[in-house]
Amino acid sequence: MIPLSWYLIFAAGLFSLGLFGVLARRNAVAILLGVELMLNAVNINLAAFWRYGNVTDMTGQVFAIIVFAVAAAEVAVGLALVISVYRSRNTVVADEIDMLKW
Amino acid sequence: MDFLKDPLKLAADWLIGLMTGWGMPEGVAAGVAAFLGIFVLIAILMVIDIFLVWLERKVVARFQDRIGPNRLGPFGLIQPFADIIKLLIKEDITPANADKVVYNLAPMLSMMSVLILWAIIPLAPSMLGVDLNVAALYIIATGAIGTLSIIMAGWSSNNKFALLGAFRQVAVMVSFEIPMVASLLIPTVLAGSMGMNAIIEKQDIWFFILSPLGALIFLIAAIAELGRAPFDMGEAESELISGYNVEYSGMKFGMFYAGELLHAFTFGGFWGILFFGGYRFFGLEQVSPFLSIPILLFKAVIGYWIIMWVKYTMMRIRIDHMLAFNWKFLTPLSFALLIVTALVHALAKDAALWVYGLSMFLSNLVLGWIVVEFLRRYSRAEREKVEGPARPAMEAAGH
Amino acid sequence: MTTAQIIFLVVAAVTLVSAFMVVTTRNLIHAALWLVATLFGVAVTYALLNANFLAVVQVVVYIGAIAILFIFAVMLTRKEMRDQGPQLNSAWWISALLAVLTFGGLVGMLWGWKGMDTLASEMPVGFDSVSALGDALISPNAFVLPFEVASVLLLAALVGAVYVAFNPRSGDSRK
Amino acid sequence: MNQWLLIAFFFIVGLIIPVGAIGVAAILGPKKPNPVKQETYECGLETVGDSWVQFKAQYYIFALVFLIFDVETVFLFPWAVRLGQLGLFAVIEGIVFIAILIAGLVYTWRKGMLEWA
Amino acid sequence: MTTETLIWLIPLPPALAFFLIVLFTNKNKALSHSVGVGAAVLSWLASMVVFFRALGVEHLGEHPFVSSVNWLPTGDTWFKIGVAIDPLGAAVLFFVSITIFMIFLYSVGYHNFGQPKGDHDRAGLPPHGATVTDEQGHKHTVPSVEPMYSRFFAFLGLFAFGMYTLVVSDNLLTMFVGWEIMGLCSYLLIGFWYGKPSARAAAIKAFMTTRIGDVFMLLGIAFLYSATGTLTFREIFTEEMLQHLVSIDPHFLGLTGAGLIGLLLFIGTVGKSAQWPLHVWLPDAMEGPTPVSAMIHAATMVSAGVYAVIRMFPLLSLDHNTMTVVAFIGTFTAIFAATIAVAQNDIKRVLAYSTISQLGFMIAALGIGAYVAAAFHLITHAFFKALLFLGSGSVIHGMEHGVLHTGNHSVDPQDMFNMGGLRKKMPITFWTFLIGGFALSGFPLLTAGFWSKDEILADAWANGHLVVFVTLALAAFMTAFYTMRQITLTFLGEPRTKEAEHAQETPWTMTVPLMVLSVFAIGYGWVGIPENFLNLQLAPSWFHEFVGGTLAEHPEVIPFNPIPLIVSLVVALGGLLLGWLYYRNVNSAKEDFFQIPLLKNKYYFDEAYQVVFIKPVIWLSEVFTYKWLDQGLIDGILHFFGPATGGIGGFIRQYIDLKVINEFIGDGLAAVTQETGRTLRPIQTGRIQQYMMLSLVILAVVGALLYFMLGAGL
Repeated sequence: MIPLSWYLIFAAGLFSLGLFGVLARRNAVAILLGVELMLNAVNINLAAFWRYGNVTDMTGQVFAIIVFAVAAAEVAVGLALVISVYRSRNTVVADEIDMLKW
Repeated sequence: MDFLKDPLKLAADWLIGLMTGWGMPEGVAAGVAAFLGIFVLIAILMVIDIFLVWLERKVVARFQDRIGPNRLGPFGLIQPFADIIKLLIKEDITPANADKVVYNLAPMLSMMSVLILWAIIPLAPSMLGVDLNVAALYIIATGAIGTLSIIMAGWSSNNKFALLGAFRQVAVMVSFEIPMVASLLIPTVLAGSMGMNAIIEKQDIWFFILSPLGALIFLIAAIAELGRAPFDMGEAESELISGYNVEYSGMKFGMFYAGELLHAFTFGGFWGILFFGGYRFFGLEQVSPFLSIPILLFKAVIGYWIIMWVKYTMMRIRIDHMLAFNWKFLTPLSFALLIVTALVHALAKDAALWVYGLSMFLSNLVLGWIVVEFLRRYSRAEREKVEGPARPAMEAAGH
Repeated sequence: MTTAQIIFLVVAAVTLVSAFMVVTTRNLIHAALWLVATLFGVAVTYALLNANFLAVVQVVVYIGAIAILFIFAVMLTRKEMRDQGPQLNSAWWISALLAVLTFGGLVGMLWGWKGMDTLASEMPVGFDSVSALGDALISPNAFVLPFEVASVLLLAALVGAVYVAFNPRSGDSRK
Repeated sequence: MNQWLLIAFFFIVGLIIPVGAIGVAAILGPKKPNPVKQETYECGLETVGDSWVQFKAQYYIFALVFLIFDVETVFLFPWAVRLGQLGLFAVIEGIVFIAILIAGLVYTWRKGMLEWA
Repeated sequence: MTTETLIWLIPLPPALAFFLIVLFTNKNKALSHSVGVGAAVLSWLASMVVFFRALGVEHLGEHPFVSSVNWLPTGDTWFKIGVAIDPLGAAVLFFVSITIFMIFLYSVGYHNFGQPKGDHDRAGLPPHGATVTDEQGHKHTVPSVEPMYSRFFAFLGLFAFGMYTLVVSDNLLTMFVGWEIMGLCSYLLIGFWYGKPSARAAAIKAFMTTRIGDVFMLLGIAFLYSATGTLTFREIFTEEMLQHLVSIDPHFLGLTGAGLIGLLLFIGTVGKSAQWPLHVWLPDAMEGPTPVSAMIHAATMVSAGVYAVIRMFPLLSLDHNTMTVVAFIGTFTAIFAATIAVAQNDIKRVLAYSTISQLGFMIAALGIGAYVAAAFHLITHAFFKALLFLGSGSVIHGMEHGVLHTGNHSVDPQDMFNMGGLRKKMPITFWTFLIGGFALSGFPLLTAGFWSKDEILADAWANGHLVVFVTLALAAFMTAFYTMRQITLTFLGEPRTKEAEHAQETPWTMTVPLMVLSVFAIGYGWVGIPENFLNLQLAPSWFHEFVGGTLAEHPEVIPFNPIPLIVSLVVALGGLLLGWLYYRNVNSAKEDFFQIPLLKNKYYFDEAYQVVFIKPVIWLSEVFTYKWLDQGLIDGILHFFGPATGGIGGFIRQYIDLKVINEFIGDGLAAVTQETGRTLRPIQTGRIQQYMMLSLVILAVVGALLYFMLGAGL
């Protein structure tokens, strides 16, 4: 059978790839992609801990669903922001969106 | 283990016995047997698909008061096979600087999304692909994959019209998915489970009787989901030269076309399962799988007939009307219906069966009447806006 | 190595590769599509974990809605369809280092954790995870509040996104 | 586990059929590509402008609303499943849940975001 | 009205008079003096009633009129004060009431009541006469009325109240209260004409010297109270109490307890009755108006001192050393004062010194145990000394008439060498003054002075105090000599100056008291004639019987001895004769042999005291405490602190506030923060990915830190 560690390591790998995507990509939308990857990694962990814990205690799955909702909300708002920035600044490159620079 | 009762089990045991004989371990043998079973099922489906092509062209002709294909074979039965052979040997042209990988992947996905639907369709009480307890959502999942294939097709063929057509089609499909999901929720509420088998078992009274409005909404949403008839924004020949599959030719186009037909047929089947009791026909299904399968297919054909009927009689609706219809009418209605059914169900589920059935039916009737009344007032307001208050004037004129 | 382990390794490999592709491909649409592939891989992992509901929801929500949203967003925010210039920003190697560091840190911590090698317990017979989930979400003494709050969250997201993206004041929403 | 294995088989078979068909067609069909043939089809006219034309914002709106309602339905399914057992209180919870989101729909409707043009 | 309540009421009228005058009637002169004199009359009547009742009581000494009341709660017992009249008290009360009444009457005339207001008289200066135009338009100056007329009577009233309380009180405390009131009044009355600087100095001098004596007296009272727990005479003079006092050993000069208390009280009397060391204030006290000098410095106040010693005689007699000290001081003062009196020119100063020497006689008598003689001499002296002083007052008043008449204010109306031949101008004054003089010098058989002085000499002789006898006889001789000198210079011979020619007799209000007092000066002597005088049993020596009763054991009568009698006769007559013979033809100070500078300047005692006491004290207060201590030390410290704190403050401001806080911390900090701000600013690049990277790095670092710090427990 598959030990829990495999899932956790797999999730960690996915998480770090997502992290790399977030930190390295120039395009704001790509950053959001990275964030999505990270959220999925978290979800895998939750499901794994549900499965390898007391299965009747559905907390893990409930958390996973809530993460779904949050991820959906996050993407919606994130992309809306990027689009509105694009429409007013005509750029999506993260480095150029530095209006908050001091 | 009478053959009539459970032919599939018999065949499977026979096969597994054969393979274990060949020295294959038990697990693997079971796996291979299952695989073969599925392959056979899909093959039968493809055959049905081909037959459907014929059926489609015949029925359309009949609607349009013409004969339809009758040259090849009796009543033109061989016509579809000729088409397929034509498609096979036709050169398929890949447009310049199209995105090769995505371009080729799109048709496969669209066909696959339809085929995997049959995994959860219960052919007989004991004979079904997979008794998944999240079957209802599975339908929507496959729908999502279908949407994705359309986008990929539209975007990869590097054609303005393909892209526009694809995205319009996606917009429509996406919008109508909400009412469909809501209407799917109603049988789940009534049956208390998402599994298809459970829904069928619960249908002592056909769900169509309990919530006719839900069935209606499901049908409309399904038609829109398929991108057919009144909602076929995708391959609106006149405006967008058949939308996303404009750049496709040959077998890839065949895949799209066949996929679409099969998809319609599948949804006809689902309509039957969800609202007309699936393979149940007053206890006939218990006799043997061989009886339940024809019942199911019969209901599926009826559903498919209605879809075709709607397709070839209704005219295409403008896209903004379509979307407005969905978001401003269908979605609120479906959720209202969901709330009403949930309420009535919660209140009356312990009552006697006929009380339960009657109350559900009446609630749907009342909701339907309200909706119709609301529509009539809305349309009169619209007409006055366009024609001005002519009509009452005429009545006043004693006409 | 049982079949499940093999399947898991294959699926994990496929998902990680597609995740890597998501992060590195130049063409954003490709990135989105690779994301779909990763999401599908994650769905399969859920299936392996017998979380039926999660698997299907993953497909429905992520692939059905979020991926499409991404593609639409990408479409909306590109003057020309083709991308120019490098997709990775200048300091990509630091982020690479950090990512590896994080991965190493996480694995290191996990390694020390004694619960690492627990095996999956047998699924109880007749246990319907969906109805159990339903109970957990709905029954008053469980997670009913997060259930309601989730709706508020979605409402907020909807109103926020609509307002931010297409408020007549901030540029022409019809463009 | 075996449920999902069957579904995996379905996926595999589902892919084999179209791939097989297209593969056979690719094998059988002639391959004589030439620039004219491969031009994008615009009812025979020369292609005008770029193929990736600027996009209408409406698509994003519909996708957005669809996403929110999709997630909502995801939440509603467990509710629907357990509705029978938990009685009136569960129904009221669901109703509140749906009402809040309908409010969102009404907001978008009033904002005029649902019009297509 | 029982006698006791009457005794309580005796001191009250003068006190009431004082308050009435001060508060209400000081504007109206006639009203004020009538109030004053009325009060004096009332007290006098009350005293007479009490006196005659006391005479009527058999053995008054055993059961005198006594009434006491609880005054101060001292723990569980009460401190009692009260009044008591025993034979001594009665006798003293008799002469005190008469003299006070006479002086009140005399003052009315002395302050020219009824005369016009002075032209430019100012309050605080003696009146300088007023110019009046009579019907013929002649302008001539007339003595003007005293501007502070009612104020004088108020003070007299207060003084009378003090004297009466002293006499009637049955305990030391109220006696001391009366004692102090009289001290105050002497200050006020001596300094009555506060305009004159000499009057002011004299008042202060009088007050300070008596004050020194009073301090010791207070010590004595305190010691007595602590030893016996009570101050009432009756309780002290019981046998066992006295033994108890004797038994106490205060380890002081080998005196017994009683002795020490007696000595301390005696020092109080020395101050009050101007005995030798503390006599300097009495001559200067003549600055005050003559009735004051008469009353205070002849009759009442100074005799109060002697009365106190007589009252405390039973306590003193217990200790031999104290008696010898008293005797020595008495005799020495007598001879000493007499020698100075001879060289004085001012008519009042001669009398002042004669008072001092006569008091010396009494103290000496007490010193040698002659209790009754001392008391007898005290009373007789009061009468004739009051007479002499009032007589000199009327002489000065007459001379002022002359000065005003001639307008030559440089002539001093009090200098005897400016007078002469006044017997024709002022016959009544001359005769009364003559009687007084003979009484003072002890003219044999006739005058009271003779009997009392002879008693003392007889006692001295009888008890074998030869040294005391001889000095007292010599003093008596000199007294007679300077008395005769005074009489001849002022009255006999021819007027030496024009003012003397114009001197006029004083009005009746002044001459009547003189006549009354002269009657007593003679009559009172016969009361004390000893029974065994010349063994003729002339009179039953009432005085001896009566006053002797106050002592527990009756003093025995001394046998008659001719020698002291003869000596006193020789001394008295010789002094008078010589005085007259020598001074008949002496017309100016230069011719007077006895103007020896030593004597004239009072043995330079004033200068000595000035140098020995006053200068050091002044130096002590002025230079030492003020200059060094106050200004030098304290101000120094403050002056040190002032600038020091200023310096410190400056330092702090300069180096700490400005440098450290403003520059280093204030600006420095600001600069640092600005610098850090500037350095940290670039971090906020606006690029979101850099933020993420930064946070991740920090997360990693902190994570690692925590991990290692908390140990591998994770």
